[in-house]
Amino acid sequence: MREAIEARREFLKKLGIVGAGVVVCGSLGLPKAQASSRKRLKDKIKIGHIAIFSGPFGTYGELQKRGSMLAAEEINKVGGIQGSKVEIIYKDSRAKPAEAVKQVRRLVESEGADFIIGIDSSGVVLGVAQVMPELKKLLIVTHAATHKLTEELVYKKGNKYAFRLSVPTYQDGTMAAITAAQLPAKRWACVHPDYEYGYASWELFKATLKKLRPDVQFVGESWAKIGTTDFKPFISSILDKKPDGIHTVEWGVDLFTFVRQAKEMGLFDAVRYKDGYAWINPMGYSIDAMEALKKEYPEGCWVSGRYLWQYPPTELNEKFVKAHYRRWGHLPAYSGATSYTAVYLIKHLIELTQTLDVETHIKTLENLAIYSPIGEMLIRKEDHQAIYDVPFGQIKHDPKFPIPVLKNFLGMPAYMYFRRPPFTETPPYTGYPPFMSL
Amino acid sequence: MEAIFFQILVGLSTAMLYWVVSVGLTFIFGVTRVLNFAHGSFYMLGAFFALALFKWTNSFVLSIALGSLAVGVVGLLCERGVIRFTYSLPVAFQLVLTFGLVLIFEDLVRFIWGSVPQMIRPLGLGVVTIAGRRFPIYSFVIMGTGLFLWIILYFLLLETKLGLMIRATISDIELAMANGINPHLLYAFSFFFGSFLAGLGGALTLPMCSASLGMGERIIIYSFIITVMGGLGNIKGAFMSSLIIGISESLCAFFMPSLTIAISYVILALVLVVKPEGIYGEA
Amino acid sequence: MFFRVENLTKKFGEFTAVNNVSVSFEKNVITAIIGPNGAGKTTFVNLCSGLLKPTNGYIFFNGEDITNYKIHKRASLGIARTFQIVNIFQGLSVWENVKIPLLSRKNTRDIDNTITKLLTFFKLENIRYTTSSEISHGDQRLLEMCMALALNPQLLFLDEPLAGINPQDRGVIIERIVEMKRSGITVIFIEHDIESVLKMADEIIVMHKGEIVAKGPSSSIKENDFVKEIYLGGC
Amino acid sequence: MERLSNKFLFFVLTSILLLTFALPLLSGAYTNYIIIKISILSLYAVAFNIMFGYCGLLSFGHAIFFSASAYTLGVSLTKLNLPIFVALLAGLLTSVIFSIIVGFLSLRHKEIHFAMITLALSMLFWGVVMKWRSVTGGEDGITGISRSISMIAYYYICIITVLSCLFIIYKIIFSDFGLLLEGIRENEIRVEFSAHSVVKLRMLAMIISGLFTGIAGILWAFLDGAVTPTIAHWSFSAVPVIAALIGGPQSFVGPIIGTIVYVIAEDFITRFTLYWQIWLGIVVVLIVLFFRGGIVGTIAKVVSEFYHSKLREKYREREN
Repeated sequence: MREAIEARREFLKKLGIVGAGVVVCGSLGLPKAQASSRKRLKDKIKIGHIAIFSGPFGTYGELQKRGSMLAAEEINKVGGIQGSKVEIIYKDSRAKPAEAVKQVRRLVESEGADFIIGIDSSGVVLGVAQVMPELKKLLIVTHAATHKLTEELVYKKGNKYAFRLSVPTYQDGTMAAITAAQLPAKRWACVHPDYEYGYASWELFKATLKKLRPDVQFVGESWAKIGTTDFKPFISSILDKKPDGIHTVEWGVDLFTFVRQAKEMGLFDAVRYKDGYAWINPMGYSIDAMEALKKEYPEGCWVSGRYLWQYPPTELNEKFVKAHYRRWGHLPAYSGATSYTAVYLIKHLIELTQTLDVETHIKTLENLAIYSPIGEMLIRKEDHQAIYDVPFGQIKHDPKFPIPVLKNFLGMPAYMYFRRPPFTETPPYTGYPPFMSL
Repeated sequence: MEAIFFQILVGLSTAMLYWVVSVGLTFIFGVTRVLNFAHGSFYMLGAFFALALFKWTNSFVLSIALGSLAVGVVGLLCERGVIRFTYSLPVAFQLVLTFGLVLIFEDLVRFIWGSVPQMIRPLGLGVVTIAGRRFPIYSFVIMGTGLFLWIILYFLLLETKLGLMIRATISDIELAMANGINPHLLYAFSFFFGSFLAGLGGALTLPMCSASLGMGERIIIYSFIITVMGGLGNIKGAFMSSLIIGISESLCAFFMPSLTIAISYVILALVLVVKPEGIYGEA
Repeated sequence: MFFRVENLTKKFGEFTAVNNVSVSFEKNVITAIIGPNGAGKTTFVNLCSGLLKPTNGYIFFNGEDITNYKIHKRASLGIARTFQIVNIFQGLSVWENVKIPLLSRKNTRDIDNTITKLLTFFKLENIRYTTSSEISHGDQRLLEMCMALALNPQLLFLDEPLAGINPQDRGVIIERIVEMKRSGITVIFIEHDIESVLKMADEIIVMHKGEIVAKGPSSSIKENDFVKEIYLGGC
Repeated sequence: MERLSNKFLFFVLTSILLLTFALPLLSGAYTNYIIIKISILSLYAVAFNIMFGYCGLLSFGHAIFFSASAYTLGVSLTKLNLPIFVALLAGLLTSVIFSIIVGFLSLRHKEIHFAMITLALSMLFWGVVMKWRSVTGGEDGITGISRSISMIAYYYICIITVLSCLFIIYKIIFSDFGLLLEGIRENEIRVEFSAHSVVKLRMLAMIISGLFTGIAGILWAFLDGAVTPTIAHWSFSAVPVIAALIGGPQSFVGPIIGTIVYVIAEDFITRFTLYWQIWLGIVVVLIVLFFRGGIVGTIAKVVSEFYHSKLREKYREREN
């Protein structure tokens, strides 16, 4: 185990990135005795967890809660963080920036939270990240994907208090396009939710795909507002453009509706090729969608997430998935895994630095390599983005599992497809395509 | 050309669903003069009730029927329990009161069914090919329900004694009372029937999409738009404006996909600025 | 010509309430409009004061065509009116009721004095701070007239100023109306009580089925056969 | 009675005022933040109530004026880099312009029609905000509006601005203009026959209402340093409606009380549970049912009844 981490660190060093340290996030952490021998910093370490708990996307709060609560329970079972119990306070952001900011202020200023984690949507994360310097606490984002957070707020404007453990829209746009480039489809169309996340993903997708495959065409766009219950008008207008590939970043309850209606109206059949469907749905492998749709999601579609429970095939991940399943009766969702990692990251951060001083924490986190259930990550210094890769895979219905699984993983090292400072060039970078052998 | 025809057909099925839900709101407003904000919650309840019943009975028709009737009863209880005490207050108070009900129902559903959206397995009615494109047969079921409702309402309002009572109440409540109509009975019935329709709409969507939290908030805005556009309390108007909204959204998705989000508001604003009492005027 | 209407017509769907009426009114004359129920008297006043838009015809005031003027424009020209059913600000005090029309004057410097004067004129000064819904019906009638007068009108329409007033209180109102004429206001009023009409009016117009069937000084109208038949017959 | 309640009210207000000014010295940062929020929303609710409580027009479009000024400020500061005073003026001007436009389109109509037209226009505005991404930033909104002073300083700025605005609104409402508005609410036709143009008066009221709503919007934009489309959404138009109805639209302090009650109830509930909706819903339902006509109206009624019954008792004693 140790060796693996060291090897990874060597590898990162070769890239020219000097890691300040390596921490292991997960139940394989430092031995108990070593931890409790150190001094207690505080009676209770309080972590404020902000997510959407009400309304149509209330699921996402629930999924995150499973992760962070599991981590807190595991940590508390072995004596907490150097003897201090971890307490997680959950707050509902209602997907409204102003409400989330209010909750963050309350968590920090009134309820004594030491860290803030969570946050689901891009508008909310931009609003919250902005007040963190004033509050002088760390924000660890575990779901919101907007690259504006890391590229603009952190890198360009120098907001040092926000970090992100989940993949940004590079997964939804760039990696999606890299996957798309491997498929025979040439006429791509999109069905996206009508807001920033949809636009950003589609723009990245188009730019990357055009670079890799100058022969493709983008034939149609469809923008369905969040909460659409009837996708038929959008599907039929897209069908009319005769696409042979579909890129969609629909998620949550809209995805369920969309897949069901697309199947009925033959959108999948339109994008069929010999080995599956030219159907790229970056957030398709979300546990809620898989549990709801099950076999309705056609086999052979290309989907991904911000983490997949099957990947990486490490001992740490396996332990996490099993623990999660035991505790909740569900497989872990991507935002659950990132929240789990975030809580462990906080534990190790405190143990590593022996302080609650936020400036020290920031310095330590920058260029920190993390070994977690999600995989090996490096927190990039410039933009505070955790760099890790998540592959795409094809849906496969396997009776052994309660939900569909993924096959034929297609992945690439994250440093090749994550945009790099100063964020002007379109990935993928050098040496395309060195796919990872999985 | 074929594409446009198909788009209109698709819009029709959307419109009929809007119609089923918003006619309930229109009906309640016509009789009681209450703008029921909780109407969307009843729509959501319809979906969740039908979902629960479907798991239990495994019969879609039965679960729709029982589910929407149960929603009707919930509507009745709300009216008898809470809303009737506010008939004497201005419309705005009823809006706020029913907004309170919306909050309560949202959390009750979250408490009982959890926040994960749920689906039932598709009915598997299949598709027909129209104009070279596939069209789900289930959409015809919705259209049929809508048209059937239109006929039933016409029959109900024009031919039955109850219809006469309703029309009398809509046109002049005091005169109706003087003629021995018990308005409270009628108010209770209108809430039962209106909520039943909302529940029916919610249950009908189940094979197409999912039962989820917040689905009421999305439909209530459409119901308001349609009810207001057609003329408050005007059932014919609700039918027409459902068609206008449904079809124009569908066409907008074809011609200007990125403006679909705003098209219904544009239409509503235009209609109201020109004709504030709605297309057919207030009932 | 002070106030004149030409071919004034108002139709409500099929029903013609006022049919092609042309009539003129002299300055400083009290004119009564009489006629059976549904004769179109109130509709006529509503048309003149701007509450309704005529289907056809013209209205002239001091030589100016005011047919398309809004209510407030007519009111500021000096056309005031009262209603059959008392129409005042029920929730406001008597003082505030009178203040509102006064605020439309260009010069609002001496407003409190003017209110006091007006209230004294109508003998309402003792209840000036009472909420107007709480004062007697007769006082409400007086208040409404007071509000009309506050506009400093040249032309005043009174729609059944005596309706619902018991006989002993009528004297006060009649007295005030006659006094208004003396201060140079032209009064046109609708009234059913023929005795009071004869007491006040200089001229009488008789309306029937939307048309003017007779017009003339009160003494001569009494002798008109048609009038006797359709209206005064009972007396 | 009137005198007594006035004196009492004066006493209460002064002590609240003193407490508000002393508060940053006594309490935590979060309390200050909530008070700023309450004060901004109070101004919003009172400005809204110029239309609702005094003109009798239920507007569901005040989010337009609120967000118009906030967005204009945001755009002028972050994208055009204008000086702050120009940005402030531009923000207020936009609010006024929008209140004229909305007024022009809606003021001919009354009651529920007015409510619905303003709702439609408000959603139209929201659609523009969502779609005009190059300027408004779409769903993400505009971030990075720098306040460049500390929270405590901002606290005082907010409190002073809001109080002076409230004072001005109070003066307007209890002026002759306010009397005319009240007259319109009571009896529109009579106002017309009193030679006032109702439409013109309403337009003036709309502009005043829009202007003060705009001020609230600007204060809001600076508070979190961000403007997002949620403040243009119709549900944000409903915020002052709820506040006014809970507190009592017929009185000046009603919307303020309503805001305080709603914000504090919400804050209290979300402190303990993620199931905040059901509790808040119950609170709202109970208030509507048991404080018919709003908290202030009901309390005033109860107090005056109590007072009258005391008087009656006294008379009875004397008679005995």
